[in-house]
Amino acid sequence: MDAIFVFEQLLNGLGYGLMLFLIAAGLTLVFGIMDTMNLAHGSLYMAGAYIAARVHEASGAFALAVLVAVGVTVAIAAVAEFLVIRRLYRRDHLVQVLATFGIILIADDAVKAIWGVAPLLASTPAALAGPVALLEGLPYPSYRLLLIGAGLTVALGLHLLVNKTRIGMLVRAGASNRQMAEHMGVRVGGVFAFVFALGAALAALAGALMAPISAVQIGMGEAILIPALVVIVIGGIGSVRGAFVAALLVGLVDTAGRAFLPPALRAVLPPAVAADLGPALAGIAMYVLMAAVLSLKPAGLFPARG
Amino acid sequence: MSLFRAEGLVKRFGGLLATDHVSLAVEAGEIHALIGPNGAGKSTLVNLISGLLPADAGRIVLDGVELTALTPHARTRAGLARCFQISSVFRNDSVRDNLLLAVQAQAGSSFRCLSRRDAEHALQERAEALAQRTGLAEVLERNAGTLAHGLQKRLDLALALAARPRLLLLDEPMAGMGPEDSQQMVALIRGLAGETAILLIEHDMDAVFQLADRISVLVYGKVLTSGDAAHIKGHAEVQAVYLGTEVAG
Amino acid sequence: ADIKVGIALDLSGPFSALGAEARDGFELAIEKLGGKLGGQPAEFIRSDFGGNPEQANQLVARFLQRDGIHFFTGPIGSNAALAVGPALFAAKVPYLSANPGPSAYAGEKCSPWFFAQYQNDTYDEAAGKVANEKGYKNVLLIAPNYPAGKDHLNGFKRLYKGAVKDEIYTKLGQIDYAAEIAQIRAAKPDAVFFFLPGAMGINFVKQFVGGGLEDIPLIAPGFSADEDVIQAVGEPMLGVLNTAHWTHDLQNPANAAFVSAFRQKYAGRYPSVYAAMAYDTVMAMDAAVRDVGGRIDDREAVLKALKNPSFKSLRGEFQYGANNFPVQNYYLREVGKDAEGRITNKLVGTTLEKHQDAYVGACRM
Amino acid sequence: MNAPLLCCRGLEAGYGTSRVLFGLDFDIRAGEVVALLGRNGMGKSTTIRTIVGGLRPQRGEIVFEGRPIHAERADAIARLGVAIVPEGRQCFPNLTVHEHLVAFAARRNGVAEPWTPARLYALFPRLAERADHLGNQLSGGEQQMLAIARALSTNPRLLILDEATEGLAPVIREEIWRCLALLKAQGQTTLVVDKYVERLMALADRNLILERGRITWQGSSAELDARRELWGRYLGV
Amino acid sequence: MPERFPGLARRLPWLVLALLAAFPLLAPALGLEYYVGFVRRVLIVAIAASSLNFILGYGGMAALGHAGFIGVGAYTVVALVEAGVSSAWLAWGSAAVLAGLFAAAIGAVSLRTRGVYFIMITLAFAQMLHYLAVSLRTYGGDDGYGLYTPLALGAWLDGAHAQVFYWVVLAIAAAVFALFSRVAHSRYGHALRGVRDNETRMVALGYPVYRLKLAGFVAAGAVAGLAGGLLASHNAFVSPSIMHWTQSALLLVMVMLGGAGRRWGAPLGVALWLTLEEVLKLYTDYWHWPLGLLLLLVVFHAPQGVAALLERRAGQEGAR
Ligand SMILES: Nc1ncnc2c1ncn2[C@@H]1O[C@H](COP(=O)(O)OP(=O)(O)OP(=O)(O)O)[C@@H](O)[C@H]1O
Ligand SMILES: Nc1ncnc2c1ncn2[C@@H]1O[C@H](COP(=O)(O)OP(=O)(O)OP(=O)(O)O)[C@@H](O)[C@H]1O
Ligand SMILES: [Mg+2]
Ligand SMILES: [Mg+2]
Repeated sequence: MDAIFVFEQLLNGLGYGLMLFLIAAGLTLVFGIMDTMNLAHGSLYMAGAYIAARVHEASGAFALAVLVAVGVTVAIAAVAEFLVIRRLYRRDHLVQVLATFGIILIADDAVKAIWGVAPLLASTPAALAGPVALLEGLPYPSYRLLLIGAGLTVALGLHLLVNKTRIGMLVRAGASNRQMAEHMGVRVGGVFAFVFALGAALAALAGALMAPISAVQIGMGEAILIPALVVIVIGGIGSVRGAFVAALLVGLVDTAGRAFLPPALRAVLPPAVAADLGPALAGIAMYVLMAAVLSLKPAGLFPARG
Repeated sequence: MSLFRAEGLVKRFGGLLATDHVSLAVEAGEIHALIGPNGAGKSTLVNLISGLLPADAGRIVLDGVELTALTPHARTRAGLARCFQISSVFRNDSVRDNLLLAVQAQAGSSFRCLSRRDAEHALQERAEALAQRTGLAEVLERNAGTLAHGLQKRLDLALALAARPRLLLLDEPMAGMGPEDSQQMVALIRGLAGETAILLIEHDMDAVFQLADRISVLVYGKVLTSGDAAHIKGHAEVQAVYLGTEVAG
Repeated sequence: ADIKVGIALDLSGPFSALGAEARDGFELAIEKLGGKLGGQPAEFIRSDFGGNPEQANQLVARFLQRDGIHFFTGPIGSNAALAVGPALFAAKVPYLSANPGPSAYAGEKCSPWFFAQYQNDTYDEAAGKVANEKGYKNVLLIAPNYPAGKDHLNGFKRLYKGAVKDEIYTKLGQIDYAAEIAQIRAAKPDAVFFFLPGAMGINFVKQFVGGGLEDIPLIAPGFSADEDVIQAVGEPMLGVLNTAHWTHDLQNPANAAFVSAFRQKYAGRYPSVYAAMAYDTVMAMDAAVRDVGGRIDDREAVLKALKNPSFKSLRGEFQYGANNFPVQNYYLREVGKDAEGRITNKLVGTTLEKHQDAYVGACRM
Repeated sequence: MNAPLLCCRGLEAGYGTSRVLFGLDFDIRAGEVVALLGRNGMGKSTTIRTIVGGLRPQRGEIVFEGRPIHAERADAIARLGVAIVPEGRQCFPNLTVHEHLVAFAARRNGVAEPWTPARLYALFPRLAERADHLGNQLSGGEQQMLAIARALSTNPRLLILDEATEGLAPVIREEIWRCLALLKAQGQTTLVVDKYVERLMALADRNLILERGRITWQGSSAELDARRELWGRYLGV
Repeated sequence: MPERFPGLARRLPWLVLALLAAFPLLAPALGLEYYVGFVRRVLIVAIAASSLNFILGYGGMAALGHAGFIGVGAYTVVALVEAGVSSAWLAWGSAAVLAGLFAAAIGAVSLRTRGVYFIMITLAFAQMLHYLAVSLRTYGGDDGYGLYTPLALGAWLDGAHAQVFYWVVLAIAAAVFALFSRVAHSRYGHALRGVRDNETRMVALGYPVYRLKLAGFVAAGAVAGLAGGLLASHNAFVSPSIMHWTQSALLLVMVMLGGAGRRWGAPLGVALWLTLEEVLKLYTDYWHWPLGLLLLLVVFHAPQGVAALLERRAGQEGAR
């Protein structure tokens, strides 16, 4: 195991972490900051992926596909916000879970009716299809670099939006005490609608960008929902910085678990045991990490609310 | 020996030293007032004593028994009850249910799980007696959340009393009360003096001077001075940092 | 009374894409037979069970107790097959599998009432043979970390003669394969054999090629490189070698008719092995009913007819072994382009002839 | 004098089926400081809640600067220039002190010397020391200061204080009274509820006494001072 | 409780119980034999849901890992069968005990957190259990494990009637239900609700809050484990999918659909959801969205759940 290999795996870990952050970003905004548990975030992610895949396939233009996916998803989200979500902001988390679970059920059937159940073709834009050599002997998929860039950009943008802008303050105020925020003149309904749309845009962006390297199919939203929630919770709900750090941490732990744990165990344990234990541990690394973090810090790494 | 002693209590919030090696004693039967500017660390001190916040250093002793290592609920059982700065009651339950819950805690065995609690006459009687004492008898069946502020405060106090404390920690019991309610609360607290020692935090100086046997002044997490009302009123520094001109002798 | 067929479909849940393929196959066959079996009026009772074995169980109870079915078929997953088997066998209802052939049913827990189309490991065995034939000396194996994953890798190793470079077990439902791809690059194997069903396979192949490893040949059992996966991955699938007991360009009249009817009905799409098996299943029922002259209630006679099928299977000639698992040919397919430029599997040749599964010896029936 | 800034006519309000206010009629003129007095539970906070749109009146109307606002939403009323220091402070737990002071800041014409964070920090130096603390990391009194400063940051036309000196140390209380007097001098229209009747009287132009949801007396501070019997009867002093 | 309709309110549970008890005897005549099995499943799931309702509705603990305990119970039965045990009572009893032990360990860690953190940490533990089951080769891993011979209930019960298992399940369900209803009004039940409403205050009152919660969590885990054991027997099959996180979510959904913290919430929610699932699947492949719509309807028009809706109805009628 040479240095380059270790370095490559670290890079993979960071890359996966940033991917996770990209996926979790919209959820951080809506759930973390706005305090609204939207399980249907996964459905918006799915919508973004499906639309991008179809548009890309039809037009051949990836950037256009991403834009259309974001636009259409935001429009869908706006309708959902108007019909359902805005009545949920004031309700407790469990009720939000219930209602948005309902939306998932509806969304999955809708996608099935429109596109069928077979996974959709989503290809990598030709320009980014191959690897680039980062170092001598270290090719790296160029599309992943795009994802990493997107993850970093979104992280920075979100951090600034939430912590440095007035709208960020108004969202936080509205989320923690809506009535008082209204007494301070905040159009909480409008602010929330805007933020929800932004969250949907981020979900769609993540879906569109992840489509070329993952399966575009029904259920893809639910599959990423859990890791995204894990990231937010480990980081501490309400903290963009926390979500970012947690995403990198999960990415690194998960990747390291898969890359180094099985060989390490093989070195110290009998082969039969090691062969069973290694992958099993790697598989639950994310959950072990979360349980460990929460049992030491019950409100996550960067508790934002007291 | 004092009934209660806190020794060298320390609490840091990040860089802020909210409680700076505070030592304090409360004698049996005494009403000991704790005053000081906003943010001086009074509520923090009460939280440290009641165990809601873990102390960074220091120890507390009640009646010769060291409580430092006990969990908050165990401290209550050992005789240390408290009220809250913002009254903390069960808003969706009736006053009766609030009181029942409180007397039930004192009666022990909260794990009893097969007999109907509401059929336990002893509990009902104790709850009603408590309501009588604290002037809540008329509103027994009202929902606690709909009570007027003063009554909620009183309920908060009643809940603490149910534990039959040796030392009662009161964090601004008069807050938000009009003069009339304040007077009633003062009378109520004075009536308790015989059965429990009281550590009282209050910004209503009229009430403090009426009630307190001894007053300690906390400033920036440190005890500035301790003494009776006359001593405090005459203390120049206390006047400057806390009393101002409002209470001039 | 009508002949009743219970079809448990995977239209939601983990196997929904495959379930939909199977449904299309069933429908085409039912349409072709005009809704009859062996000329007798028949009722096909279909219901989704969401890919959940417990729900499959519930559904089968309904089929048996409420509907009184005469045949059962449908589930895609081995787990569902294993869950519903005992009730069906006890009720003496023939279960014609439209996909899974779990090793338990091939061996120890074999039953005269269960008819398989292949045994789960046979595809891998064929793939192992392909690796030998291609001269790969160092193959790296990758599969999800669960017993079925290990079974498939064992299947591969059964006939593969070269060295195993490494075995990588990934977690179920994994999204990111960068770490594994780095390991593969570092290991420099002659080829990679992967068993990653569904979304996992799609993710893996996309990222494998994106990672610049397209020079390392990929070998897979047929279900990891069937039409559903190919259509979802596109170009990166080109050149993937895979093995199955059937392919759409297999030359026989029944198959040619099936494929053209299927493509006509479903917008030019090529059928996958799931559609073909579903179609074959209904045809097998049809033949059995005809062979017993419609005396559907004579269970033993039906069983005998099923055991000696008289229909023309899409896969050509086959026979059932002692465990009701077929003895048949397995083919090598390679993902390529058809005349219209559509990416699809193409038949390369026969890998295993008249092959029987490895578990038949354990079956006492 | 000026036309009334705020005008309440026949205001009735309550919670659920229980009525708390029974037909309130009163005006607040621009530049005036009005004290709302009454014992606990008489409906002072309810009146305030109804004015700022936290509670829909069951009957009656509220007119602010000539436009009816009783059907408006709370945020719209706030943007018209009504700011409240609510009972119980209600600082935002996840906003820092400084954010409280900039997030809702509004400028309004006609305000000679608008409140800026700098001026507010000068008013409450304690808040400057805590500028980076979150709302829920403050002591009770600090929260109270913050609530006042937050209301002032909107440079309101009508400032409403519900027990704003509650929980404050005597020196700070003094400070608040001084500050309110200063605001009054600048022409700030204010509606105040407080338990320190004497201090309130010194400040207020007019006093309203609320008794079981009805205004039973109103008049100038001098008049109230003269009628001590009212104090015992309606104020519990 | 709708006291205004005292007669019916008191008699209704007995009526329902009698109907359920008689059902297997009537079913053959009505051609509803299949539904005996269906009702049996509803009852078993209702047992699990009741236990979740207990900690969620009364204790405010929103556990998203309850299916994990069902799984522990089911796999306990599997392990005992594999080891040669054939007594149902022993197997189910062990299922409850083992699940209770797991709940104690998991609860001890999880109960240090609150709110969403609690939801997520319970989910994490359930996921770990799920992955563990998936990788357990001895018990079939992902393929599951078939229980080919039914467990023995004891000499005279086994031969008595084909539906003895149904009655056993019914009796257990009724007992569990009665027990939870009773506990709700006991000292412990009141204390638990106090913790739900105002935990800080409960601490200050001198309640051992953590232990109170843990006790509830363990009891609920044990009952869920019992349900898991019964489910194993019911299906004659166990696979890791019974502890997939969506199963935990569904359990929460069913409880809230029925009405969390309501006496009748859990059984109503379970019966309604499973029946709809069963019926919708008969008619369409698109059977998810009507359920989704139902959830939205409940959230907006019966926020306290269907049970509350019915109680209100009953109350109104009584008043009329
Ligand atoms: N959780 C916390 N995190 C950070 N700082 C805190 C926290 N709680 C309190 N503080 C700070 O500690 C100091 C002491 O607060 P405390 O509440 O004890 O004051 P107090 O004396 O009760 O004041 P008041 O009379 O205004 O209620 C304050 O400056 C406050 O800002
Ligand atoms: N949210 C509520 N729900 C029901 N009743 C309420 C509510 N808030 C207040 N009340 C009742 O309305 C009446 C008036 O309350 P209000 O708070 O307006 O009185 P107040 O004059 O402000 O008294 P205080 O000095 O205690 O603040 C009281 O009897 C109170 O019990
Ligand atoms: Mg304080
Ligand atoms: Mg008030």
